[in-house]
Amino acid sequence: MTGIEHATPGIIVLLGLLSAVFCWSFYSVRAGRKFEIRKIPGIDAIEDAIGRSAEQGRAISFSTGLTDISPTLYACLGVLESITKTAAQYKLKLLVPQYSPEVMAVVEDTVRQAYRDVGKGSLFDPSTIKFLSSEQFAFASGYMGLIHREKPGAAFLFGAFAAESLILAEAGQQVGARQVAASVSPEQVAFFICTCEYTLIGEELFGASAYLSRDPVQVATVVAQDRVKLLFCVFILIGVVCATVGSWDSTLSWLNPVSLLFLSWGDVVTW
Amino acid sequence: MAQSELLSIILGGIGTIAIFSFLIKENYFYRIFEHMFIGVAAGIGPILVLRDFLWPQIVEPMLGYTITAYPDGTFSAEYQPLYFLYVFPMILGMLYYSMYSRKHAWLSKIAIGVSLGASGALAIRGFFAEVIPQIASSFKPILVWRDGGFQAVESVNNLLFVAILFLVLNYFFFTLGRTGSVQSRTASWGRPLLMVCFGAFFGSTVMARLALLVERVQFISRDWISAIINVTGGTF
Amino acid sequence: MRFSHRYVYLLMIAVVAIPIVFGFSTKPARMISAERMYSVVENVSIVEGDIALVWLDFGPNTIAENGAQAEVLLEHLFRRRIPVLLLSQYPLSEGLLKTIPRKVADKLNIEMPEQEWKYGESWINGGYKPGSGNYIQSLVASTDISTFLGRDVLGMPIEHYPAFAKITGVEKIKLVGEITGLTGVFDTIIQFFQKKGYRPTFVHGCTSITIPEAYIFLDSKQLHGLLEGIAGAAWYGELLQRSFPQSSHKNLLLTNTALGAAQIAIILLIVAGNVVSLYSWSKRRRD
Amino acid sequence: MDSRTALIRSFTFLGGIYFFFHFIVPESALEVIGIKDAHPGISNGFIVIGAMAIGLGIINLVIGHGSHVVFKRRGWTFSAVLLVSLVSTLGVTTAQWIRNRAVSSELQRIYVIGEFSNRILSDASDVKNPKSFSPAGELPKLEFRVHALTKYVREVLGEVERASIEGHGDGSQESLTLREELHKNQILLAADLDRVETVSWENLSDSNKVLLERVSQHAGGYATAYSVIRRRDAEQGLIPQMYTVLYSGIFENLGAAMFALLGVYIAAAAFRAFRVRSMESTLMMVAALVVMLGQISFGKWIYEDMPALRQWLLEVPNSAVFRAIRFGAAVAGLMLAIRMWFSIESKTSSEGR
Repeated sequence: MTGIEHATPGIIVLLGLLSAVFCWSFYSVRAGRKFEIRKIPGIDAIEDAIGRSAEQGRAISFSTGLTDISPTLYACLGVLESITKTAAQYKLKLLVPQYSPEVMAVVEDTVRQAYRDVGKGSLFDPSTIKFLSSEQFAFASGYMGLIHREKPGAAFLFGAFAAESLILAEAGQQVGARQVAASVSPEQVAFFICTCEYTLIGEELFGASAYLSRDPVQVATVVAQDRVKLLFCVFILIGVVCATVGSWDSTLSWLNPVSLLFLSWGDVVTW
Repeated sequence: MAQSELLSIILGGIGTIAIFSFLIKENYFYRIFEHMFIGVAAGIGPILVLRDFLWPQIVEPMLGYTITAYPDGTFSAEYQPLYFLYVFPMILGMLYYSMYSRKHAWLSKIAIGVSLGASGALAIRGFFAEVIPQIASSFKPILVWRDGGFQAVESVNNLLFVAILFLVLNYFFFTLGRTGSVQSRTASWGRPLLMVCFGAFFGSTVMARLALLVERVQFISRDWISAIINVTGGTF
Repeated sequence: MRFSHRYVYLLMIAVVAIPIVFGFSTKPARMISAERMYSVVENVSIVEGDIALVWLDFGPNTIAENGAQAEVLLEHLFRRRIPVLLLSQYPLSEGLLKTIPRKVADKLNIEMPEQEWKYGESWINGGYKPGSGNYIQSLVASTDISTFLGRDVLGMPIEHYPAFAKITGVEKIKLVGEITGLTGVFDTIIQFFQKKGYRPTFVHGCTSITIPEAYIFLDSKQLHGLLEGIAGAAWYGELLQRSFPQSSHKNLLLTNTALGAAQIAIILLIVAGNVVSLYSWSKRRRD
Repeated sequence: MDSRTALIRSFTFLGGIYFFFHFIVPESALEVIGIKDAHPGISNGFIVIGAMAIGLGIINLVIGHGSHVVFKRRGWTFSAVLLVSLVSTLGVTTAQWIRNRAVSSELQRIYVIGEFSNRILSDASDVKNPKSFSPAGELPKLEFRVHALTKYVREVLGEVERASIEGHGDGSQESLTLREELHKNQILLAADLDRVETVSWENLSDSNKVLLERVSQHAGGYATAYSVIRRRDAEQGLIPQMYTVLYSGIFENLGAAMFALLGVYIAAAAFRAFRVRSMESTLMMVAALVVMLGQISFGKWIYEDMPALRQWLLEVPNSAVFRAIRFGAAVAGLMLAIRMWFSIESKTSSEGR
C-alpha cells in the first residue's frame, strides 16, 4: 500500500468524523465539563528538576533536538512555555540550543512571550537562544560543549531525535544534570531511558503540556485525541474480526473495513 | 595521492583525536575543533540551500535563465511571467529578519504563521498517509486457517500482536477513564511491553554503533598514521 | 560513579583498538546465509553477454558494514569474470561507486599481475538513478537495457564497452545484488525487479539493524543469499580464501574480531554491573 | 483580538488552505483546473519562505561569537576560530559554486547544438504549434535556421579546438577514452555539417530529417565527452582542493568522529541502566541481551535458537509496540495540526504585540 496523495471519499468522511470529535471536545470543555487528565509520571520529574537547579542556582537547558516546524514542535513549545515561566520565577538562566533557524525564530518568540506573561520581560536574554548548527553531528558537538561549559542543573530533551540522542543525553549525564526527555521517535527512547531521570514516551509528550498548563484548549486537544484513538481502536477490532472470519471462510475474505477508505471517486459515482 | 587528500586525512585524524579527547574531559583541544566544525557546517549549509534549491528552482526560472537562446534569434520557450509570483514568498520569508527589530518584531510572526499553517495542513495529509496503511496491516486474523489446516503458531503470534497493540494503545489514554475505572487500572500494563520494545531497539542498534567506532579506529591506525609517515618521510 | 564511566569508555576503545592495531584476528563464525550466498554466486551460470547488477545504496553512515560486504561480493564476481554493472538509488553513495570497485580491482591486479581487471571490462558505473520503484520498473520493462541506461558516469554511451554493449533484455542480468543499510530499499528491488518468466538470483548485504527485514525474504525464498553485517562479510571472505588461497581479507577479519570483542565486552559489562549492585545490596542487607 | 492578531491568524490560515485543498480535491479535478502541473512550483513557493530563514542561523552565530571576540570575553579565541572557519567556508563554497557555474555556462554553448537541431526538426515537422518562441512572432524559415545552426557549430568547434590545445585531462585511462570519444564525434559532426550545407533546405525531406538527427546525435556525444573532460579539469586548482579539505577533511571526518562516540556511550549507557533494579529495567535488559546475543555467534553457544528468538522478539512484540507508539503520536499530531492551522489558542500566543 503506497502513501496517500489525495483524499478518497472514504477519507473525507473519516476526516469529517474526526473533526466532529474535535469540535465536540472543544465544545464540552468550553461548556465547562471537567475532564481529569491521568497523571503523567514524568511531570513531577520536570518540576523536581527545575526545583533542584534553583536550589543550586544552576542554569537549565531545553532542546527540541532535530524537530522542524511540525505538530511535534508545537507540543514541545507548550512544555517550553511553562518551563520558561517557572524558570523566570526562580530567575534561572535558560539555555535553548537550536538546530533549525526557522524553529529558532518560533522558539525565541515563545520564550520572549513566556517571560512577558509572567511580567519578567526584562529578564529575557536573546543570547541564551543559541543557534548551534543545522548539521546533526555539528549540533551534537556544540551541545556537548555547551552543556559542559554551562553545567546546567536540569536538561530537557523534548521532540524528534535521531542517532545523536545518546550523545546529548550522555553530555547532561556527565555534568550531573537532572534530565527529562520526551521523544516521538521510539528508536531513541531506549537511550533516553538509560541516561535520563525520566523519559516521556511518544504521545505522553503531547499530553505533558496540557497537564502542566491545565489550559482548557490543550486539555480539549488531549480529550479529542483520546476519543479519536478510541474510534480507531474500534475500527481495528472490527478489522481483526473480519480478517479472522475471512481466514476461516475464504469466500468472505473481501470483508475489510479499510477497503471502504480506498474506494475511488469513480467507484462511488458508479455505486 | 593529491595534496588536498593527504591534508584532509591528516586534519581529519587530528580532529578525530580531538573529539575523542572529550571522553577524558572537556578540553581546549576539543573546543577548537568543536568550534571549527560548527563554523564549517554553518558555512556549507546556506550555500547548499542556495546552490541546490533557491538558485536553480526559484531564481533562474524567475529571471528566465532556464530559457536557452538559439543561434537564429529564437528561444527554447516563452518567458513565464507567473514565476515572478515567487517574489511574494521571498518577501514573506524576509519578514523573519524583522525579529531583530524591537519595533517590528511582530512582523516575523506572519512568516512563522504561514509556516505553521502550511505544516499543519500538510500534517493532516501526512496523518492519513502514515496511519491508514498501518491500520490496514494491523487487521491480522487471530485464528489462521490456511490450505485446509489451522496454523497454531501464526494464530498465537497474531493474537499476541493484536493484544499487545491494544494494551499499549490503552497505556496512552489520558482522559478516558476516571480514577479506579478499568481503563485507568489496566493503563499501566502497557509499560512493561514498552520496555521490552526499547530493550530490543537498544540491542539491535549496538552493532551498528560499534561498527562506526571500529571504522574510526581503523582510520586513525591506518590511513592517518600512514599519511603522517608519508609527510614526515617516516622520520620521527 | 561518573569516574567509572571513563573506565568504560577506555575499555571499549581498547577492546576495539587492540585487535586492529596488533592484528589479532579470530576465525569468523560460520554464517549459513552467507554460505548460501557464496554458493549461488559461485554457481550462477553466465554466458557471453550476461552481466551482474549490483546496487550500492549506502553512505558514510553504514560504510563500516556495507563497504566490507560490497568488497567481498565484487571480489567474487570479478574473480569469476562476471561483468558488473554498478548502480545506486542513494545520492550519498556516488563517491563509493567509484572507489570500492577500483579498490577491489587494484587488489586483484596486484595479486595476479598477469591478468587485468579494469573499468569498462570488469565493471561500469551507471551512477545514481533517482525514482527508485518507477525507475526499476521501466528498467525491467525495457527491451534494450544498454540504450535505456544511456551513459555511464563518465558520460560514455554504454555501447562503448563491449562487455555491456549487448544487454538486450533484463534476462541478461543473471544476478542482482543489493548492498544497503536503508530500510525499504531491498523491498522495492524484490517487488519490482522481476517480470513474467524472469526472476534473477537475488543476493543482499544488510546492516545489523536491517537484518530482521531481510530475514522475511530469506524465509520466503525470494532472497537467495544474505550477508548479515560485518559477520556475514567476514565469513564470505573466509570462504573466498578457501577457494582462492592467495586472497587475503585481513582487515575484514580484524574488523569482525574487534566488533565481536566489543559486543561481548558490553554483555560482560552488563553482567558485571549487576554483580556489583547485587553485592552491595546484599552487603547493605547484612549490616 | 487586535488587528495584528487578526492579520497573523489569517495568514496562518491561508498558509494551510492550499495544501488542504490539494489533499481534499480529487486528482482528476486538480488536473482540470491546472493545479496538478503547477503543484511542484507552488509547493516550492512555500519552501522558499522557510529557505529565506537560513540567514538567521548565521546572524545568530555572528552576533553571539562576534561580540565575544570584540569584547575579548572568556573563550573569545574559540569564537574567533568559529568565525574564521565560517567565513572561509562561505568563501570557498561560493567560489567553488561560481566556478562550476562558469564551466556549465561554457558547456551550455555546446549542448545548444543538439538541442537546437532537435528543435528545428520538431518545429518543422509540427508547423501548427512550434515549441520554440520567436520575439518576432513568426518563426524564421527552415533554411535560415539550418544556416544559423551550421554557422554556430563551426564557431563552437573552433573554440573547443583552441581550448583543448592546452591538453585537457590527466593521462589516465578514462581521460584517454574520453578524448578518443571527443575526437571521433568531432570528425563525424564536421562531416555532417558538410553534407548539411550541400543539400537544399526548402522543405524538410526525410533525408534532411535523418541528417539533422545525426547532427544532434553526434553533437550529443561530442558535448558529453567534452563536458566530462572540462569537469575533470575543473577539479584541479586551489579552490576545489580547499573545498576538499574543508568538506572531506573537516566536515565529514568530524561528523564520523562524533558518530563514533556513540560506540563508547552505548556501552556506558548499558552498563549504567541495565540492572536488575525494577521489573522494567530487568525486562529492558533481558530484551537487549537476547537481541545482542542473537546477532553474534557467541549467542548460539548459550542457547541454540537465540537468533530465532531474537527474530521473533523483533517481529511480533516489538513491531506491535512500535506501531502503537507511532499510532498514538500520529493521532495527537493530527489534533495539534488542526489547532495549528486554525491557530486555536486560549491565551494569545499568536498575538502581535
